Amino acid sequence: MTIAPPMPPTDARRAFFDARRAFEAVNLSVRIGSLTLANPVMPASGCFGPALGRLIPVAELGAVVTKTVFGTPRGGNAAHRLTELRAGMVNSVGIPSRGAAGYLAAQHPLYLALGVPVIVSVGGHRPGEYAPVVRGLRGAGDAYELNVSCPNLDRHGTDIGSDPDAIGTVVQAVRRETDKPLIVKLPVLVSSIADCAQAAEAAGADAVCVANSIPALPLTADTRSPVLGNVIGGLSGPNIRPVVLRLVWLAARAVDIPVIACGGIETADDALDYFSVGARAVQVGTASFGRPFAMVEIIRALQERCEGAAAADIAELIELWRA
Amino acid sequence: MTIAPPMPPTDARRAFFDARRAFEAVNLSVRIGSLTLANPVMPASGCFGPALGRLIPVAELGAVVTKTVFGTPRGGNAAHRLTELRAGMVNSVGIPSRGAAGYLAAQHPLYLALGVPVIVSVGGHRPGEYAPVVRGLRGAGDAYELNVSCPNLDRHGTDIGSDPDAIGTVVQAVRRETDKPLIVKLPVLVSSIADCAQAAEAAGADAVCVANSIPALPLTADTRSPVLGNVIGGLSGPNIRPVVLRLVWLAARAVDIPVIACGGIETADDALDYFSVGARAVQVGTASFGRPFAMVEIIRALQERCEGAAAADIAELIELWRA
Amino acid sequence: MPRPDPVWDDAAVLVHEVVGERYRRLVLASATIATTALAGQFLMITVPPALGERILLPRPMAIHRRHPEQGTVEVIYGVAGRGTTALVDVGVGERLLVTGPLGRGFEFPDAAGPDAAGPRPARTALMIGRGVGVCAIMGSVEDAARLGIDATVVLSGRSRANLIGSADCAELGATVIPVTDDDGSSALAALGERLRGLFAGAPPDVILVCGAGVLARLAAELGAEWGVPVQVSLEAHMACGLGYCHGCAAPVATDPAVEGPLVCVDGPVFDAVLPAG
Amino acid sequence: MPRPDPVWDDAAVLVHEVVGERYRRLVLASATIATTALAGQFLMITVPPALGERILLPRPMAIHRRHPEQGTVEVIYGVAGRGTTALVDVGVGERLLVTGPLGRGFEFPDAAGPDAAGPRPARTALMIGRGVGVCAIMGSVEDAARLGIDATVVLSGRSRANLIGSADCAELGATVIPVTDDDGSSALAALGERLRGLFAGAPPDVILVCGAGVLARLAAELGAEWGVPVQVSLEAHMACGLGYCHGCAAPVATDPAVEGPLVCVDGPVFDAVLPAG
Ligand SMILES: Cc1cc2nc3c(=O)[nH]c(=O)nc-3n(C[C@H](O)[C@H](O)[C@H](O)COP(=O)(O)OP(=O)(O)OC[C@H]3O[C@@H](n4cnc5c(N)ncnc54)[C@H](O)[C@@H]3O)c2cc1C
Ligand SMILES: Cc1cc2nc3c(=O)[nH]c(=O)nc-3n(C[C@H](O)[C@H](O)[C@H](O)COP(=O)(O)OP(=O)(O)OC[C@H]3O[C@@H](n4cnc5c(N)ncnc54)[C@H](O)[C@@H]3O)c2cc1C
Ligand SMILES: Cc1cc2nc3c(=O)[nH]c(=O)nc-3n(C[C@H](O)[C@H](O)[C@H](O)COP(=O)(O)O)c2cc1C
Ligand SMILES: Cc1cc2nc3c(=O)[nH]c(=O)nc-3n(C[C@H](O)[C@H](O)[C@H](O)COP(=O)(O)O)c2cc1C
Ligand code: FES
Ligand code: FES
Repeated sequence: MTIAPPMPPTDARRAFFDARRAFEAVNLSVRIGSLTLANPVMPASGCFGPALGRLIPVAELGAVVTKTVFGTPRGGNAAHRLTELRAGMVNSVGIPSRGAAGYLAAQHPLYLALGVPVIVSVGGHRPGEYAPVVRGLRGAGDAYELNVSCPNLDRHGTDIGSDPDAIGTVVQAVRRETDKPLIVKLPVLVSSIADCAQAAEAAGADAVCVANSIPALPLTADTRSPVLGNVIGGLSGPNIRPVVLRLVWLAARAVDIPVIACGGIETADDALDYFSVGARAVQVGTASFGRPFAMVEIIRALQERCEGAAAADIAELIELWRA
Repeated sequence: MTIAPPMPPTDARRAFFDARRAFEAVNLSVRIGSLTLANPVMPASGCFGPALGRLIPVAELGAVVTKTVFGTPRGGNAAHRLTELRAGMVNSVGIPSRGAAGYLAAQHPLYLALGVPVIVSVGGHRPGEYAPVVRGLRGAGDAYELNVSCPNLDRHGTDIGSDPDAIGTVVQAVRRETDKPLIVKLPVLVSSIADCAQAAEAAGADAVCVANSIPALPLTADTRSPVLGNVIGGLSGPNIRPVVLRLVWLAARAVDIPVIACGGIETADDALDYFSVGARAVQVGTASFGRPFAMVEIIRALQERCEGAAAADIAELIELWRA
Repeated sequence: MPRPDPVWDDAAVLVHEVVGERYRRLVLASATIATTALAGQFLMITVPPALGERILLPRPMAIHRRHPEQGTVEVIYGVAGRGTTALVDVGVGERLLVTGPLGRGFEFPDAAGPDAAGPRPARTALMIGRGVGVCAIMGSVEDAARLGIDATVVLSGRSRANLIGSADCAELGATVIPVTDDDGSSALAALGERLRGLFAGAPPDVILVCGAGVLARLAAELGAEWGVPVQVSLEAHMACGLGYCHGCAAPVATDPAVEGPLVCVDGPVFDAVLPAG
Repeated sequence: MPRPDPVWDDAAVLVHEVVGERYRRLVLASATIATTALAGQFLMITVPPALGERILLPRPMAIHRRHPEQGTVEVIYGVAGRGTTALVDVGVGERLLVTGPLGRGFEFPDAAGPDAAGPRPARTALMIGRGVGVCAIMGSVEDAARLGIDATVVLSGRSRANLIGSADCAELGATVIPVTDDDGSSALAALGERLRGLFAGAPPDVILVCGAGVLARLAAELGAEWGVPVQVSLEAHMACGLGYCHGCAAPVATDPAVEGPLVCVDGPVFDAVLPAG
């Protein structure tokens, strides 16, 4: 009952695919521990899937990041799982997961086929839950991002990532499982982002990602009941950028390992804001929903900006403004 | 050289002053420790001054809150001290203060003349600095709001209010100076708002105010240099509301003392959102700049809502929705 | 049936007009989507950032009509919240970023030949739509016309002025049963009676429904009575539309360790069966 | 001079038009403000929340002209950032929330009679404005006309088409010295030379200046050479306009324990004196 044979992509999308060009004089590569990425732009965990490869040239990305994988299967939260407020989008997906084994069987092959480094996001609800997940991944993935912005069931009501000691415990345990680069993804609501980043560094992390979404409580306008099945969700999108920008600035001053910025990035300008306060790579989340090609646009624009300013890399571009 | 004699207020403002009416069947009063306020609406610290009495009927407010008073005179931060982003307004006034003595001499008489309870906001940069300010105020004021969202110079880079122990120290010390109601105003960026609120309650506070503005870093679009003289400022306004709403919800579940909500309130609906998650009073900050009469409008609208629903008070109004 | 690959396109807005009292109609130029979309599939429409209100999430919208010869698709939407309110400001001649076609659409039991156990190939179909839910089924009305399937379409709405799809059905030669709240004809019991009478002895081969939970329930009951398959199109809040954000899991009671089906890729069209008991 | 009490008003927008290449002119109906405002005072204009972009802070704007007989004031603004871009969408007939008149304005040394130590009463005045800074001084040009003070007004801008205030000065009988960037006449050295020549032997009794730091500096130098008082109107980011938010402290180097003057209540007009040394 197909109505007509599939047509070639329409002009807008095809033109975008065709627009890739080489920038010989520009080097956007970045090192995360032993891993070198061709450029510093990657998706934020939970905001990417191999399905996007049908819409954009994923091979242009610096890396891809998986949705957070937990050790055992989880169904995720009740509906609604997301909504949009003037302040931004709010999600409470609750991280459904098929567990490490399910990820390996059903999803990792799709990620591998994309042809760029795969960073597997790993979650847990107790500090002791992370290392077993990494073990269960049996070496799959080029790096691991430890999502510690999860409520710590051992310490009711606080996130693992808001407690420097718990961060240290998690990183040390995972370090014993793997030599691959470890990125610790920190929450926003912490008493001291510098303490948290330093705890990650001291325990052997190769980078920190700053930051996850900001916990929020959206209510319906009429009955003032919670919009989300889980009551609480994470606020993301451009309005959190000024808050995360400060956290990235503080983290970058506190540690020597790279800081990967994540929060409200929509354009190359937004990415450059983060680079200018010390970030070495960026993740794009919410922006990809409305504009699936946002990451690729950002990479191309960064290359063009460098080329236009005759800067060899982003650090030089930033120095040129400062001069 | 006056061009013409002053004229009576124009219609818009006069009509607003004249519009006050009594709501016999509605009781909006609220108790904060030993103090009873006629209604639960007051300004946020730093977003009010006696000068507003020339523009709005201040006597209709539940209370007024002063700008934070420090022990010794402070000049405040360098310009720019405020800006506006899409995410909200950002201020880094830096709390200029003439000290307790200067406040008593120059400002307290103007506050007293307003005819509503005066809550004096008190600040410090070390836990030990609060009690001396309260002592220096020599009993002036009907209650004290302890602004603990200040960097703790004893513990570099973290706010006093993000450390439950420091909160306890501050409240206990101030409690020894005065029997008047004490409100502890908490920061947003804390690992556990419940722990902070409980620390305040346990140490003898009569209420907590949730919350202060969210630290942020605004950059200029062109050169990516900090807009604010102080680099960091506090983000306020409607976009922080969903984040603060969650904090108020958590705090109200954690303590028995009243929670005063503060964050992005512009309308009676916004206030009712906070009441519905457990707040017992509200403070209005940023909204007063654009609409000086916002607080008075909110009070009148709350009265009308209760009257319209034949509810004796706000608690009953909320029960009616839930039914 | 193999699903077409989704694309994104900067689709020119050819028509943007008020329909009835509460809706707007968009005609969008996108040759690929118009040519490949299956009945019941949907688009994600990004509200342009240039408009005053910044809308971050694209809005899922059913493809109401496909005009492959013109290379256009039609969408009809109701002005509900911030997203659709902002959409109103898009002018004719501007471009909208759309991604599609997406999801599993409606499928008639195969007319080419049944397998022994399956339902009989569709020769007649009952379609039920309410409000903008009518848009989800209109593609199937188009397919029915093309395939020579006899289509009876219940169009439900608040009032005559607010019924979507009458002209489309007339054009496509479908039998329309308009029911409205203002004269009581849309009431569930009345509608059930009427349909049972209408199809007494000769039930339709399939029922397709979209637009209100109670209508889906009625359709499932009729399907059980008549022994015919029922397909229902569901809604869920969505972010990606492609199955990776996990925002749209259907609110079906399940094992806490197992996620409900994703409305964007496992649906929006699902087989409707009455819960046992 | 006693300052008028500020009021707020829902001022009807009577005119909202493009001026030159880069500016817009607003005529607002507010009888109280029109009647009470002093030269050099300003308004806080709230950008209506109904417009797409939510603008939280009101924007300070000089009162360019006062028309007490019509009960109107004029404002001229440049479209700069989010606030003024949103303001463009306000239509004639809509209302703008304005608060004013605010701040300390320009004051001519008292024409009624000097005190022994003070400056001589003003009979002649030099006013210098650049860009929208012209608006801050236009009230003083009005006052000069009324008080019979001989006013020479330097209007500075990028080009002839972008000069504000020529027509106003003509109407008010002031002598205009237009200087622009495109012909080099606005260059600081050239302008200084010209003014020194023009006022050789007969310096003005007072200099009023607004619009660029370098012009204020030139005015202060001329004032020091001529021994006449200089007043300068400053800008600062503002929230309240009433002196309570402490957002607008002037960036003057001071003792860290002492706050600089607040531009909204201690200014925007300040006496300009050259820093010693
Ligand atoms: C598969 C599918 C097809 C649809 N087809 C149509 C159509 O043809 N015509 C039409 O008018 N509407 C359709 N909708 C619903 C449409 O997406 C929502 O009406 C619209 O998103 C809500 O309006 P808003 O954006 O103005 O609301 P807002 O208040 O701005 O929405 C806030 C958030 O809630 C989500 N949301 C709110 N209501 C709905 C809803 N009913 N369904 C899904 N998400 C919602 C929004 O997407 C957004 O994330 C469809 C929904 C789905 C899932
Ligand atoms: C006393 C006074 C009188 C003024 N009179 C005029 C006038 O007559 N015509 C006119 O066009 N402009 C005038 N301005 C400047 C006007 O307020 C700013 O141009 C305007 O606020 C900035 O434009 P925006 O809001 O579009 O910028 P945005 O980028 O939206 O501003 C961001 C923030 O910075 C502040 N800001 C940015 N630039 C300035 C500035 N130059 N001065 C003060 N705050 C600023 C804004 O108020 C806002 O808080 C005056 C300023 C002051 C202090
Ligand atoms: C729908 C959705 C799902 C998300 N899932 C995850 C997740 O599984 N793990 C994680 O670490 N972060 C998750 N996040 C947070 C994002 O990775 C990112 O930190 C956050 O959205 C802020 O970036 P943004 O403003 O660019 O979206 C999710 C965000 C969204 C919007
Ligand atoms: C200009 C300005 C000055 C402020 N000064 C203080 C202050 O002195 N003490 C304090 O506790 N909070 C201060 N705040 C924070 C407010 O009291 C309030 O907590 C915050 O603005 C959030 O509320 P809002 O969103 O309603 O503005 C200030 C806020 C602003 C905008
Ligand atoms: S909308 Fe993202 S998974 Fe369905
Ligand atoms: S603008 Fe608020 S003190 Fe000047």
